[in-house]
Amino acid sequence: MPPASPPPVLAVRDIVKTYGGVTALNGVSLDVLPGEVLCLAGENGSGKSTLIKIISGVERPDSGEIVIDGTGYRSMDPTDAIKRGIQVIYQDFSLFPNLTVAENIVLTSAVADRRHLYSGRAAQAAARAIVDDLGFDIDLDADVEQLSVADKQLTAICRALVNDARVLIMDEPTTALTHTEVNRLFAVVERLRSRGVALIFVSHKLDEVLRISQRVTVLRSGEHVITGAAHDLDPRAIARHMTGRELDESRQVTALGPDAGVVLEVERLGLRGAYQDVSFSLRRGEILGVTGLLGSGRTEIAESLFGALPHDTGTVKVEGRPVRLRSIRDAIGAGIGYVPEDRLTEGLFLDKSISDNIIAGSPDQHRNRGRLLDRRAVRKTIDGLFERLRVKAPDTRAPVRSLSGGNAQRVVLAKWLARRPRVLILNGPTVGVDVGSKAEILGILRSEAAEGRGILIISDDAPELVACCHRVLVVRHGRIVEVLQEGEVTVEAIREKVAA
Amino acid sequence: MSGSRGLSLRRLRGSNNEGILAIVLVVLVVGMSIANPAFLSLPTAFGILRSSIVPLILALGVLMVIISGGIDVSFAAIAVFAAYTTVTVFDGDTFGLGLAGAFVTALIIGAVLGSVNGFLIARFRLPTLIVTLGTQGIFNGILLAYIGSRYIANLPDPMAAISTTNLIEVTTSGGRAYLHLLVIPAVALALALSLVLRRTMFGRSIYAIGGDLDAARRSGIRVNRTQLVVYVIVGMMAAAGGMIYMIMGRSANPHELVGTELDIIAAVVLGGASIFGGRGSVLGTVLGVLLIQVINNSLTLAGVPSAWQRTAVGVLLVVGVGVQALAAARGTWRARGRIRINSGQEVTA
Amino acid sequence: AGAPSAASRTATSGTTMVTVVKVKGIAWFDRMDEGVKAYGQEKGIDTRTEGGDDVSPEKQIQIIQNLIAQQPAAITVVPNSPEALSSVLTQAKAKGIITVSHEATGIKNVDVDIEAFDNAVYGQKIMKSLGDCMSGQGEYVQFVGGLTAKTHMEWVGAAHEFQQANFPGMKRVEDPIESTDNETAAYQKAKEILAKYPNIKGFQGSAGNDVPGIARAIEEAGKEKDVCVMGTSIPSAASKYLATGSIDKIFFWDPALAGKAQLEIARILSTGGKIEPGTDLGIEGYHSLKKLDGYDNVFLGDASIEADAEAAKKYDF
Amino acid sequence: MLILLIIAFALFSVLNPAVFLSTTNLQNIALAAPEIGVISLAMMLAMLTGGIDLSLVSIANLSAITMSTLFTTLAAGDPGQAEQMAPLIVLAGLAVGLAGGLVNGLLVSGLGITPILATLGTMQIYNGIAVAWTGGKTLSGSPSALTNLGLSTVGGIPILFGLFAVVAIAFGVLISRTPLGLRIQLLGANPTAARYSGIANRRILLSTYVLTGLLGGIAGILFIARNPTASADYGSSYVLLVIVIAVLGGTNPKGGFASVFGVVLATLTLQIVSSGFTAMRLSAYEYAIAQGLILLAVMTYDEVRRRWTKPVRWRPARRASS
Ligand SMILES: Nc1ncnc2c1ncn2[C@@H]1O[C@H](COP(=O)(O)OP(=O)(O)OP(=O)(O)O)[C@@H](O)[C@H]1O
Ligand SMILES: Nc1ncnc2c1ncn2[C@@H]1O[C@H](COP(=O)(O)OP(=O)(O)OP(=O)(O)O)[C@@H](O)[C@H]1O
Ligand SMILES: [Mg+2]
Ligand SMILES: [Mg+2]
Repeated sequence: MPPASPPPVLAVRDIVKTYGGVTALNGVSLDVLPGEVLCLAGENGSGKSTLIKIISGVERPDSGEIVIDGTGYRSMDPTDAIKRGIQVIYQDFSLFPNLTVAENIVLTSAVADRRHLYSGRAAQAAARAIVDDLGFDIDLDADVEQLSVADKQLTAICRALVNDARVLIMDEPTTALTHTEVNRLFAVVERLRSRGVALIFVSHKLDEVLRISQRVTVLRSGEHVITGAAHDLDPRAIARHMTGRELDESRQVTALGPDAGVVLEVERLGLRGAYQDVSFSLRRGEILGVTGLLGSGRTEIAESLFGALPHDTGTVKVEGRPVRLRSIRDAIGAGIGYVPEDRLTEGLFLDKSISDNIIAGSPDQHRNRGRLLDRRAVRKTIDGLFERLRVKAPDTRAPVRSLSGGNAQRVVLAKWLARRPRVLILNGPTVGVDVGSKAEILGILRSEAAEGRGILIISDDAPELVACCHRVLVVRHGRIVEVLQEGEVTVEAIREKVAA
Repeated sequence: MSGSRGLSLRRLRGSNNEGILAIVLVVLVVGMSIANPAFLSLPTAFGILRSSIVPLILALGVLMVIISGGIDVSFAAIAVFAAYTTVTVFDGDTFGLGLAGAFVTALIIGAVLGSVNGFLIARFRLPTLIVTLGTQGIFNGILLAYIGSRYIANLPDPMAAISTTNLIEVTTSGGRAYLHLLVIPAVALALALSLVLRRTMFGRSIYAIGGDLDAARRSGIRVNRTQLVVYVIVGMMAAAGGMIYMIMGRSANPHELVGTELDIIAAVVLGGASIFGGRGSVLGTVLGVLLIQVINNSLTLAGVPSAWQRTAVGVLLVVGVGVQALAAARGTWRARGRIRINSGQEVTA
Repeated sequence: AGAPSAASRTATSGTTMVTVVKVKGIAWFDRMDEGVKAYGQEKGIDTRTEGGDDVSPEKQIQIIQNLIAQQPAAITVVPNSPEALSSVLTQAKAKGIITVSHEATGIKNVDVDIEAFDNAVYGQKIMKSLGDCMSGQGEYVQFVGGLTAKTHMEWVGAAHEFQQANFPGMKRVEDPIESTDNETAAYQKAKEILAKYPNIKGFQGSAGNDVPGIARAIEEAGKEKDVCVMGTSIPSAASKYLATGSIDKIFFWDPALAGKAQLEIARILSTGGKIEPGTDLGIEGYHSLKKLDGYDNVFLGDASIEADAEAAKKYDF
Repeated sequence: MLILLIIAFALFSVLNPAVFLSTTNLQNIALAAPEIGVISLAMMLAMLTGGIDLSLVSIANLSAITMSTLFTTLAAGDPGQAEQMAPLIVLAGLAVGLAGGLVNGLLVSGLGITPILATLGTMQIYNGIAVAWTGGKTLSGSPSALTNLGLSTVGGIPILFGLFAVVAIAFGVLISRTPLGLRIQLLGANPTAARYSGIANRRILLSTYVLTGLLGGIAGILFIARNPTASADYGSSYVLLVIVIAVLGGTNPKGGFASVFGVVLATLTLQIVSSGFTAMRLSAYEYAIAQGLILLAVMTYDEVRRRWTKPVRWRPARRASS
């Protein structure tokens, strides 16, 4: 570090944190300078969120120290942290589902200011100011529980920025955002940086990381691996530091045989106010990508196909037979599976064990002749998937709540693989998943497709779509406006069509 | 994007379905009046208001707890404990402290008992149902085993003095109508709580804690302290309710009130508060209490034979809640269906 | 509560008699407890009362079952639901425990049921006073603690029949109304009745809390003079309203004496004696027992008391 | 819970062995436990879905009243035949339980009424029907087969206790070994995720309340077997007691976790403490205090222990098991 650089606003020294038997952090040290973005990279479960929670006072470290402006603390307390100007965008947002967007945005700062009175009108004004400043579009009066994941994320961002933070920590703030919102966020980050705010940024999208940060710190299994200047690194290098091996992110798509039949056929599907005239077909063994902007209607199409939302017009055929999709059970009966967008509330039973989560979708497939659960078959399925998906957990009895994001995502995937659906729809299958795991998950999807399933991936992540999709549909204003065929699937093409 | 009509409908329904509840209440009152015109009279109206005083005060306390994501089944035990103990101590106004002294004593007792709940809940993070089930038995047991279990026919003088004081007395064709003085504290409490819940950070913190406890901790809300304060206040409100109950009943019976917890909780939930926390309003609670009191206190008037009154109360309760539940279900359905295609249009940057 | 001193336990280790009451801690059964304790002192027997913390048949069953294991000489009981106890009392008898009941006409499997009076006569007596007070004219209603309370239903039933036979000018305008033995509930029901029947002239109460609650409603309506209120209650609960005339008369019997009578019967039976028509228990109101027709184990005393404001002052319970 | 049971048992055995350890007393414990235990299991099941069922006792009474009335009516014609019809009478009692549960289930799953309100309402409805039906009187009369069942013992163990054991084992299997049981647990843990996993929430909720109703019916049979009478207001003190037992037995009131074994142990523990208190000549009020203290102590201990042990193995006591 050049001697001229200002002293760090925030530093942590030799932080150790264990959860029972699991060591989440093992002697991690780092520091953040004013006016820089420090990126924290690492595989799922490497301890990034834990470190952040320790800095923000949500968790206490077993040992080590947190230094703010030169003063050392054994542990923090959320109020103290906020008072010292540390703001956090948590990975799970930490929003209040029962309060409005406006209130969510202002509440934390009002608490930190030790306010006693609360005024709805003032809250509205303050929230409006920050939302407009960021150029987001959110309904301030909506209850947060009714928002899409993306809107929740935008709300969480607004909340962190409504105060004048000195240190802003963002734990995967862009998982649900598309290119446009990410760009807006990054513009704000630049502005803050120029004002001397120190930022810690966590993301699994390595190209984002390199675009925004000045320095990168890599963690592996709770240990500090390296801290280096961003311009000295490239995605491959970071991935290598994270995983300890070389990763291949290139396009790997197996050619479909001419005899691969159509497994899902959607014709002129429509839902008023959401999407119209959606037609496409999916062949056995095919991986079809769907992309578009936030609110373009992709999620609604997927949810209609899964029976979670109704549809007004159109027909759906599975293996050539028309199916009625009036409920989720209809869809599952027809052989359609769905990995939802919001895994925390829609995908997982957080307090239940990994086993229970895996078997949740397919108890009927595991019955013995006495109509009881066949313990041996259940075990076999669970252990098989646990191994195959390489879920990082002490054992299958651990509650899913104790897993990191990427591992939790594997559990959701395992639930559906246990059911062996004909068509598997995945909404953001690798959101918040590290590069190593992402490669593995895509590998799993490829092999599932190879077994004759049709797979539909909804994603904002262009490289990911390129890596595994035969074709990509682009949705805009609720219509399919473009179909990128085999040869046309490139990152540039996708970005261009989405933004057009 | 949704039209202004949709918005005004939403307003009308209220954030916790208060509108629907008000309609149910009106329908019930109209129905009762048709069944017996004598129902629609000032004495009846005042009578129902009077009978709502104590349930309302207790319900307001329960509302706070429910919003904060908990449930309290010990408040009735606290109410009786505080009021009966006060009556025992003040027998004949030994200390000459007067009514205010008696109330202060009761409130202190209520606060102490409430703090036991609050402490256990905040410190050990135990489920509130469990804590209050436990303390309910303990408080009530201590009262009856060690403080007294006998009916006291004559209240201390200062309390007895306001037993028969009325705020309004009107003579109508249907008989004399009285509005008891003690509606004032009930109304005042309702207004105060409504302000606290909507206009203070303490109130908003209660909603926040009920919405997501962890998020509340992370945003710096002092969750433990807030919870403790909530249970202390609930203890004090219960104590006040117990005192008013005994004053209006002109006697102190330690066996009463306990056992009516569920009816009070039902009124609060009927008023739109969510059992899971984070939602509820004073207005809804007031309507819920009134609805239950109308049901309980007009069946004889409406001509329901006494053998069938228990059933009738149950049926009316189920119908009332059913209408609410259906309206709420339609509400969320609409909210789900209210899909905007927004950002697509304004992405130009 | 209820634990005797160590001295008395050793002195009378042979004979223990337990009285199981409907509920512990209310004035009525505290008074019975006084009688039970006094009786134990007099006779040198280990006596005590047991009871649940609320009025429920299942708790009495539980208590009696637990008592059987302790092998007392006798169990006397004031049941919440006579029928519900029949099987547990059979078990007690099978273990050689003497069983006596009170306020439980028709109960099976007890050696003797002792009633302070004939329920029908008691009901008639109340109605006679009510009818006289109303000059045999006008509308009236009856309250019961619970529609499931057997004795209350017998009292109001007999009273109603008596009224139809003797006071044709009177009219019962509602079926018996349930107060759940809660004063506030009785008060609210009474207010409803006053609104529904502006010309109501009489109320008959059954549970101890009925007439005080009714009286409160009457006082508020300023109808102390126009309406007759009579029924079972205890002096301490009713005195305030007797004084203002909002209750006209109360009816009751002394639970202390009833407690003694139960124990005396148990003692007689345990010493091989017999209870017959005419037996004198040596207790006021139980000097010459009558046998109730149609039952083989029910004996009646003549212990009912009626009291107006003056008379009620003599009692301290 | 097991430890507590043993402690309670040992304590009273030492304090008053003559009374507490007598065969009669132990048999009494075994005789009183089944009816409370069965209702507690039903409460546990409702709480497993995050709900509650306050109408259980009313259902049990209604079922007992049905059986008693049927028997008395038949016996008025031909007593011998009425005795022979005993199995049918029992089935009728169970059917009433099922019907009561079905109504609850429809209100909760169909109309979406919060369980506490729905069952508070139906509690009053069922109880009111029972009052109106019996005119408030206690009915006596039941098939002697049932009464004998209540009186007889096998190897010193009352048959009713055996019946309770059978019901408990059946429910243990149901919850931890059947698809329905798994779905009930998952639904309680997270209804939204359950929906997205293809669980028919409404149907499962309906089944749950039908099952609790069935258990209510079984409790009605136990009522009438123990005492050949039926009334509208028997057992009202059980309503809160069974909630205490359910949570003491490790049921999470928010749903998702419960243990049949825990609930059985909790039932026995409270019975033992209750009879121990009577043996010690302590009053019912003191017992109420003790019950509250036990509840708080056990829960606090659980919580503290949970915080000090490995979080990943967290809540083993609350996992469903038979
Ligand atoms: N409450 C908890 N109980 C037990 N283990 C936990 C808990 N929270 C985190 N862990 C463990 O600590 C480790 C670090 O988790 P952390 O959430 O910090 O990972 P992360 O780097 O943020 O991963 P991701 O990229 O998936 O968000 C993981 O192994 C996780 O299983
Ligand atoms: N209940 C609601 N109330 C108000 N606005 C809503 C509601 N539900 C959705 N929206 C709005 O509709 C838009 C569409 O959200 P949706 O989740 O359907 O997007 P999407 O097409 O799936 O795109 P993506 O998957 O990228 O999020 C969101 O921007 C959100 O603001
Ligand atoms: Mg993380
Ligand atoms: Mg979406």
